[in-house]
Amino acid sequence: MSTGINWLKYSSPQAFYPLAGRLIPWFACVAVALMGIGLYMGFFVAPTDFQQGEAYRIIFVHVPAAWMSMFLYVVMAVWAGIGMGLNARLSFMMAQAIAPTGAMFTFLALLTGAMWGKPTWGAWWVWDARLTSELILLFQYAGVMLLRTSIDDMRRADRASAVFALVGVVNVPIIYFSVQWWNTLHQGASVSMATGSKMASTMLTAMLLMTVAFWLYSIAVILARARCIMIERESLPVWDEKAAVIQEAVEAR
Amino acid sequence: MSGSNMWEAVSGIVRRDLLLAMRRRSDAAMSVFFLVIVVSLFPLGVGPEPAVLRIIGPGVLWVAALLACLLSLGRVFTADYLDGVLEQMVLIPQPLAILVVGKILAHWLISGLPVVLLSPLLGLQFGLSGEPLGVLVMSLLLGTPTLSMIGAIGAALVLGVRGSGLLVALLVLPLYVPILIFGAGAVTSSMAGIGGEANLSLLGACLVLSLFLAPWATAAALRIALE
Amino acid sequence: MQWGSASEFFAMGGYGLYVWTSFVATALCMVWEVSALWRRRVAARAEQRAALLGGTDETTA
Amino acid sequence: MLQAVALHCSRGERRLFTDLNVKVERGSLLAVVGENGSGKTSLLRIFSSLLPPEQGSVLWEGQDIQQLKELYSAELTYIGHLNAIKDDLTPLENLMSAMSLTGESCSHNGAKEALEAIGLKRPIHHLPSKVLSQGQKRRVALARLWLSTRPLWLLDEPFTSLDTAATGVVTQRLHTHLQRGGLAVVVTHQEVALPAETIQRLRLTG
Repeated sequence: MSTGINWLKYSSPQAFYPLAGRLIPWFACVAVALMGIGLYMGFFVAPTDFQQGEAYRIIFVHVPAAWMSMFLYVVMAVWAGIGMGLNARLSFMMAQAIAPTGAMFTFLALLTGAMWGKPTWGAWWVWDARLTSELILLFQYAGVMLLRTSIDDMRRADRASAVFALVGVVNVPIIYFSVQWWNTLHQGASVSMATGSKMASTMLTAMLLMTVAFWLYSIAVILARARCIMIERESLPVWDEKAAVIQEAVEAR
Repeated sequence: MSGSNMWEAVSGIVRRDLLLAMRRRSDAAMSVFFLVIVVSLFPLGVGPEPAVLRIIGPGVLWVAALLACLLSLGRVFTADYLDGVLEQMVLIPQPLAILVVGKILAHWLISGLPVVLLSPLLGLQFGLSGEPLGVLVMSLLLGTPTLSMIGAIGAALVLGVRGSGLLVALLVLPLYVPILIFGAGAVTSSMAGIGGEANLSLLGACLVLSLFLAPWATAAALRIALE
Repeated sequence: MQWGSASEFFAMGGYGLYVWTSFVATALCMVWEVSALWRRRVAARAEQRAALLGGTDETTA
Repeated sequence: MLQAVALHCSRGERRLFTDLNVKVERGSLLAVVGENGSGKTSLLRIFSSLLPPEQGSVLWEGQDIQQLKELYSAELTYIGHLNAIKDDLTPLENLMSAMSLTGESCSHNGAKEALEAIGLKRPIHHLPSKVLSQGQKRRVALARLWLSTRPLWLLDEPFTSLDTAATGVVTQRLHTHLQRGGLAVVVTHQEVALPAETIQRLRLTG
C-alpha cells in the first residue's frame, strides 16, 4: 500500500510518540489558562440572566461538555474509518484513546443538563430530542468500549469497535430526528430547550472560552492516553523512552 | 453469469436455513412464545382497564417484538461460525454482502414474519381494532426486517466473544430506538385519528437505508470475526 | 462585579446547589481522568521496565 | 501458479513466521508440515484470503489475491479443519448445499456418486449427520473434492480421523487432480503418498 512516505512517517507510533510528548504540556497549560479566564468571565463578568437567574451559569460547563461529547464521537469515527481504510495502527490507537474522554463528557453533559433542567423546567429529565440523543450517545460510547474490552485479539478488537463506531455515527442524527418527530406527536410532554432570550455577548464569550479550553484539555488527555496505549501495546518500543528506561534499569542494578 | 450465480447462492442460503429451521422447529417457536408471554404479562402488571391498555398497547407490542428479535440474533451466525460454514461463505465467489442479505432474509422469515402474523391477535388483547390494528401489522411488516438487518451487524460483531448475549443487546438496542419510535408512533397516531402514513413512510425509509448499509457493515464485521 | 459578598456568590441566587454540583462534578471528573491516566502511565512504564530488565538479564547472564 | 512473497505472520504477541517465500506450480502439491502452533493453519488461511497477510503478499498467476477478491475465490476449494457440515442435515443435503453455496451446483446423482467415491454407502446418505462418526463426517466434507472443478485446493489436515482406506482414496483423488494440472496446498503431519517429484515440503519451525 503506497500512500506517500510523508504520511507513513507521521503515522508511525515511533514518530508520533515523542511528538505527542512534546505537545501535551502546551495543550494542557493553554487549557488551564483558558479555563481560568472562562470561569472568571462566566462568574464575575457575565451578567445575571433575567429569565433564569443564576442557574443559567451551568451552561458554561454544560454546553461545552455536550459539544465535545458529539464532536469527539465524530472524531473517533473518523479515526476508526481511517484505520479501516488504511489499516493504520495509529488510527485505531487514537480511536481507542478518544472513547473514554468522549464518554466522560457525555456523562457530564447529561448530569449538568439535569442540574440545569430541575430549576428551569422543574424536572430532572425530559424526553427531549437533545437529551435522548445524548443518552443514546452514552450507550454507544459504552458499546464501543465494552466491545473492545471483551475481544482478546487486539487487531480484531480494533476493527470490530471501529465498525460499531461508524455505524453509530449514522445512528445519532437519525435518533435526534426521530425523537424530535416523536415529540411533535406527544405534544405537551416536552419543553423546548431554546432559551428564546438573547445571550449577552459576555455570556457567549465565556461559553466559547470554556469550549476551547475543553477542546484543548481533550487533546492533551487523548494524546496522553494514546501514549499509554502505545507503551502497553508495543511489546518492544523503539522510542527515546526506551533509552531512558534502559538507563534506569542499568542504574537499578 | 454472476447475476444468476448470485441469485443461486442467496436462494441456496435461504432454502438451507429454512430447512434447518424446519428440522429444529422448537428454536423458531421459542421467540414467538417469548413474544406472547411478554405481551400477556403487561395487562397483569398494569391492570385490566381497557383505556390504559389501549394507550400502552402499541408501545408494549413493539418493545416485545424488538426483544423477541434481539433474543433470536444469536442464531443468525453463531452456528455457522462454530461449524465452519461461515468460512466457506466468506470464500464464495460472490460479494459477501449479497450472501448476508440471504442470511438476514432467512432470519426474518423464521423469527420476524411469525411476529408480524401473530400481531393482530396480540393487538386484540390490548383493545386495538380496525385501522390501528392494520397499521400495527403494516408497521411490523416494514419494521421487523430493519430490526433483523441492524441486529445482524451486532450479531456479526460479537461472534465468538465471551458474554456475547448481553453485549449484543447493548450494541443493538440503541440502534433500534428510531424503529421503535416510528413503529409505535404509527399505531399511536392512527389511534389518534391522524393516520399512520407519515410514520410508515419513515419506517420504509429506515428499511431502505439499512438495506443499503447494514449488509456491508455486517460483511465487514464477519470478515473481522474470521481473521 | 455583581456579587455583594462571598456568601451571595456561593448562594448563586438560590441555585447554588445546582450550579456548584455541576461545576464540582466536572472538575472532579477531569481531575480523576488525569490522575487515572497518570497511574496508567506509571503502571505501563513499570511493566515495560520489567520486560526490558528481564531481557537484559538473559543477555548478560 | 500460487506464490507467497515475503509473508510475515504473527498471532497476538507471537511471531509465527517471517519472510516466507514459496512457489507452487501447476501439477504440484505443497505439503506444509510443522509442530502444533507453528502457523500451518494461519498460512493456509492466508493462502485462502481469509486472513490478510500482515506483510508480504500472495500472488495467484502473478496477481495479488487481495486485489483479485472474488475472482480468486472462484479458483479455489478450501476445506478447513472444521468440516462445515450441519448436524441436522443429511450428508447428501450437506454436500449439495455446500456446492450450491460455492456456485458449482451439482446434480443429485453427482452428489451421490461423490459420497460413494469416498466410501459412504447409500443408506448413510439419508441419515442426519449428527449420527455419523468423526471419520464419516470428515468424508462428507472431503466429498466436495470429487465435485470440485477448481484448480487450487487448500486442505487443512484432510486425513484427520480417516482410516487407511479413505486416506488412500483421498490421496488418489489428489493425484488425479495434480495430473490434470491442478495444484494443492495441504497442511498435514502425515506423509502424503504421492510421487516425490510432485511434492514440495515446507517445514514451519514456529
